[in-house]
Amino acid sequence: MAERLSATDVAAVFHGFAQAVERDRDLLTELDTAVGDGDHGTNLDRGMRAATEALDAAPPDTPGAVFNLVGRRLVSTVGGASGALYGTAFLRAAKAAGAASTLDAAGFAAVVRDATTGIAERGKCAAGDKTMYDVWTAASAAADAAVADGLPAVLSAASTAAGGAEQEMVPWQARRGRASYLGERSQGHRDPGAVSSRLLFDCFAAWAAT
Amino acid sequence: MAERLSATDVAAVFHGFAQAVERDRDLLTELDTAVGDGDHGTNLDRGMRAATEALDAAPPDTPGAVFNLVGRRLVSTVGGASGALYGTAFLRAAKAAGAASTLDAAGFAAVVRDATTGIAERGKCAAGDKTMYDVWTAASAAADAAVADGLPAVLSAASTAAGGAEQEMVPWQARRGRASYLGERSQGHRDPGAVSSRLLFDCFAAWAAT
Amino acid sequence: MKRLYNSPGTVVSEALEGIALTHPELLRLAHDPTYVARVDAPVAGRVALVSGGGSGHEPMHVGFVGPGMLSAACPGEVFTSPTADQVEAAVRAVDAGAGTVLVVKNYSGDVMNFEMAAELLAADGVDTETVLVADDVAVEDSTYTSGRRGVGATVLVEKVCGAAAARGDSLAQVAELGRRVCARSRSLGFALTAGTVPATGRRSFELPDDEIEFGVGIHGEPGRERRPMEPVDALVDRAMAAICADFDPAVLTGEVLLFVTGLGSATPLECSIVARRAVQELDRRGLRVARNLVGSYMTSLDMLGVSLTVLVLDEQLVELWDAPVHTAALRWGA
Amino acid sequence: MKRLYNSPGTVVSEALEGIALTHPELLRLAHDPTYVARVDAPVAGRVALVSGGGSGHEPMHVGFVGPGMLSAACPGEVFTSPTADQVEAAVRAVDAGAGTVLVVKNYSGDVMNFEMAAELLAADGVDTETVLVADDVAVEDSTYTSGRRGVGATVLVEKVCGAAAARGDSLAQVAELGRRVCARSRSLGFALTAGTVPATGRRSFELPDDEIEFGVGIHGEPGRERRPMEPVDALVDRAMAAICADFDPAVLTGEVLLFVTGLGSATPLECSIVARRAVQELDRRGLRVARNLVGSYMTSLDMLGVSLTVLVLDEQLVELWDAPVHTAALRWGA
Ligand SMILES: Nc1ncnc2c1ncn2[C@@H]1O[C@H](COP(=O)(O)OP(=O)(O)O)[C@@H](O)[C@H]1O
Ligand SMILES: Nc1ncnc2c1ncn2[C@@H]1O[C@H](COP(=O)(O)OP(=O)(O)O)[C@@H](O)[C@H]1O
Ligand SMILES: [Mg+2]
Ligand SMILES: [Mg+2]
Ligand SMILES: [Mg+2]
Ligand SMILES: [Mg+2]
Repeated sequence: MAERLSATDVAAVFHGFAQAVERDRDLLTELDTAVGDGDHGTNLDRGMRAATEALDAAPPDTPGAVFNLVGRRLVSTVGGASGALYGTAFLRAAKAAGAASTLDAAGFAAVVRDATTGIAERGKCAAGDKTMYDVWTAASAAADAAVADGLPAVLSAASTAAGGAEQEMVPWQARRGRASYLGERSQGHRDPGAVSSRLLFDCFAAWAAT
Repeated sequence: MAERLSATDVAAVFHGFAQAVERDRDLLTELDTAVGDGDHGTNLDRGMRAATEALDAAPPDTPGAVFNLVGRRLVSTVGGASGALYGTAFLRAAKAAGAASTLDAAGFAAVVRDATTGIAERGKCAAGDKTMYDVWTAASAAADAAVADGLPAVLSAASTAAGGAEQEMVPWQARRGRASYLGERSQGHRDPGAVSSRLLFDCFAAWAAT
Repeated sequence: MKRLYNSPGTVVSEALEGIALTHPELLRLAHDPTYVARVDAPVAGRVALVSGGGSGHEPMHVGFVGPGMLSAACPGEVFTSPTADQVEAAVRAVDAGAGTVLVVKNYSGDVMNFEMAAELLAADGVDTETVLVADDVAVEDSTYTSGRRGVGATVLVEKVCGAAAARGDSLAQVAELGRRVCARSRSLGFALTAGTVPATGRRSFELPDDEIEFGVGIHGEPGRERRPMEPVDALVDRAMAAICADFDPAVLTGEVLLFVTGLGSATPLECSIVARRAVQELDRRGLRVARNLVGSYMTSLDMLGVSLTVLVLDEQLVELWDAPVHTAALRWGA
Repeated sequence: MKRLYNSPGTVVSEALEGIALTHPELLRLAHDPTYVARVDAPVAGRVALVSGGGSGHEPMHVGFVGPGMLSAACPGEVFTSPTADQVEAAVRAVDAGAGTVLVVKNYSGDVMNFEMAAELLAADGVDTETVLVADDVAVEDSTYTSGRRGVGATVLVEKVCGAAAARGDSLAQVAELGRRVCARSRSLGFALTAGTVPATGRRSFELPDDEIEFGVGIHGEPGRERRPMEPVDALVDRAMAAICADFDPAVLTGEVLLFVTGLGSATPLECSIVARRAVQELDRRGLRVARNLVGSYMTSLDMLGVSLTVLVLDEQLVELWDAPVHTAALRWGA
């Protein structure tokens, strides 16, 4: 199993994420219809199409450059909360990845950590607000804890933690984003941004598993 | 059987007509929904309520004055084609009835004849256009033909002819009023104004039968 | 069906109260009989302009009362023309001695009630001229029909005649300009759903999800033709073809005014999408859209649909169109 | 559900083309990124005013671009805030060196994208000030929520700030006036049906025939409370009670501006019926409705409902409200 993510690897993961978003677009929109405005699937699908097109047109040669290109395309094409949040996350990830030609376990964990901080700052959100941030913090903590076990373990731990967090949040009351307008009526619903974030970590884990 | 209609008699017939319109309001509106704008029942009900209220408030003492009051109230409260047509018809009827204290067979036939002419002039309509006018001409012709047989025969003949005309018209294509916009699609529908006119002649016949 | 009413019977009277309460500087609401007049009417030395019709078409006509447009409007019950009394009283209230032009949409009820009012006024020495609007190409105009319905051109007639009256044109001149607008205007509408009549709480007609009514009127009458649903561009092209085919080709050249009105539930997004295609289609036919009006100005309760009107302009019509107007629904230059 | 579209994906772009085609003398449509600007921007020596938000709320914001109101508007996809790129490009196009006020409705997406744009502009020496509109009393304003949503007050902020910018106020002054309007405005909306989202062709939420959503937003979010249907006067009273209760009693005196906006499918009849009761209710509370705006100015696709806004006036706000404005959707004095 590969111990390092190259630019091509990260681009492949984003292609996988774009496919997953296209496949689950209606589910994401459905979840957002229940607690928000019914556009999360369409938003992310539009953005990830643009991002993968850009990756194909001019394949970047470092993981950092891949994150940067994806972040920029999302900022330009998505709009909404998720455009700003995913955009900020990946731009921060790009900074954390720097000019390195590959990412190892520690590098990946650092990338996730900075991306997570970016989401918190951009969204002015905290743990427990029932947003994508809860999935990212869970994934980041799990990645940090698994660094000693190598990259595949980090990716698998992040994905497991993301899935667990996404499920755990369901009964909570949302305190940020549109779902918060519902007050108690947001309880019992899955958060769309949490579900799409979980998909992303699944795609990283799937890469490690092949 | 009474051979003469007094002011009280004519007022009683209009009370009966008001009740019939209230009872069949939804039917009339339904018919008008199919070929027009769905207000004939409401229109006539509003007008006849106002007319009977006025008759009760200050009972007129000649048949002519009854027709005049009803005509005026309809002109003021109904609007639409039927407000102008029934209004004109009853105002012409009033003129034909003059100051006479009662109407006999010939008097009634003359009243219907002038009212019918009023409808034709106001509506710029002719026989066969599939409007209330077809019912009135049929009733008027039948009344004229029965004058020698006395008032009850006149009223009963007018009502029978009105009913026959209203049925006979159903397959025709409308050439005046809103139903004419439908072109061939107006065929097979009952004309709302024809149905309400038929109700009126039925009320006169009902008075004669009691 | 749920609507924002208190009761079906009070829809018109309460709405009129609301309009009067929110435009006290512009409008005066009279009761028994009901009409809405400019607060400053009669305007000395000026021809008056009165229109009216059934309610359910708002903002037409009450929304067009004010300087540069109508002197008064007579609202009937929903989809029911006003009574002759209303028209007579409105004219008496706003006529300044220079006569009054009556703008009448060609429906049996409207025609007859305005005619009765005109007869009563004439008997009393009040001069009126009637401009009959009959622009709907969906209806055959023959001796075997009541003639074409009056639809979108009504708004254009009211604007042009209002401007002519404001600048001091005579009764005959104002009426003549109104007839000129009528002669140079054609309209057609289509709808995906009918409006919901307050009295019954039901839609006037029901359409399956893949059908539309083409050539609808504004009173819940079904159209001349039921057609399969198509993308809106195709419907606009179809309407434009019918409109343009109906003009004398010698008239249909140069500059035109395009009027797109939503019929009730068409959103501004939808009206703009329709306007886009209509402008492109007119352009393709070598006509320049020199003026336009896009929005829900003449409606049919909550009908989902649009009506398109093309008016062939000339210099004078452009000048009168551009003249200042200050009404609740149309305002510029004032 | 049938709508007047060609395809869900082209709704916004085609509508913008339509608006640009029908208002060439007023507006300029820019692509990649998309924004709509006044043709005469930048206006030398004047503070610029830029707003934007998801589409589906027309005429807001594009319909408010023009002299006396917005310098530019950034329309996002339906119900999706614009991207930071759009905002950045729009500001660069209209900023005249005197800085730009950003009018931002308080939704996570809008706030974040405008904030990203402001950061990029600041890095480049372009000054911006943000006015955050958060007037919806249906939403609790606490550290445990994203705060109140921005609804009707947005239109009032844009009018007042636009007038202030036009008369030459500084960046800080224009922003301060916008914040003043926010502080003195409260809104609440209710809906009988949700709007139909183009992407899904379905209503955002379904309501039984005897229920309504009270305290709805404008993005198809359900309201705070599902209530039994009532006559509209009762609903207006309920909304007014919530609005008035939320004001500091010391502020809520004297003259107010009442803004009634239909949310999409409310007919002008319905808006007037709502306005009637709202004026009566305010009157009953000893408040004088000195100014009002009634119509469908801020919508939520074809939602059937209304939103009410009360702004407590002062002399300066009245003057700025009355100042000339010339936009596609709001026009007076020009
Ligand atoms: N302030 C916030 N902080 C963190 N995450 C947020 C915030 N607001 C929204 N989100 C996330 O964004 C998701 C919604 O994304 P999307 O539907 O695309 O944007 P919008 O809410 O603007 O329509 C939510 O499910 C939530 O996870
Ligand atoms: N020009 C006309 N001549 C004679 N009768 C007419 C004419 N136009 C309409 N009608 C009659 O009026 C009836 C419709 O009345 P009503 O529905 O109350 O008025 P409106 O058509 O104005 O809504 C029709 O059924 C028809 O009998
Ligand atoms: Mg969303
Ligand atoms: Mg009718
Ligand atoms: Mg009628
Ligand atoms: Mg959104």
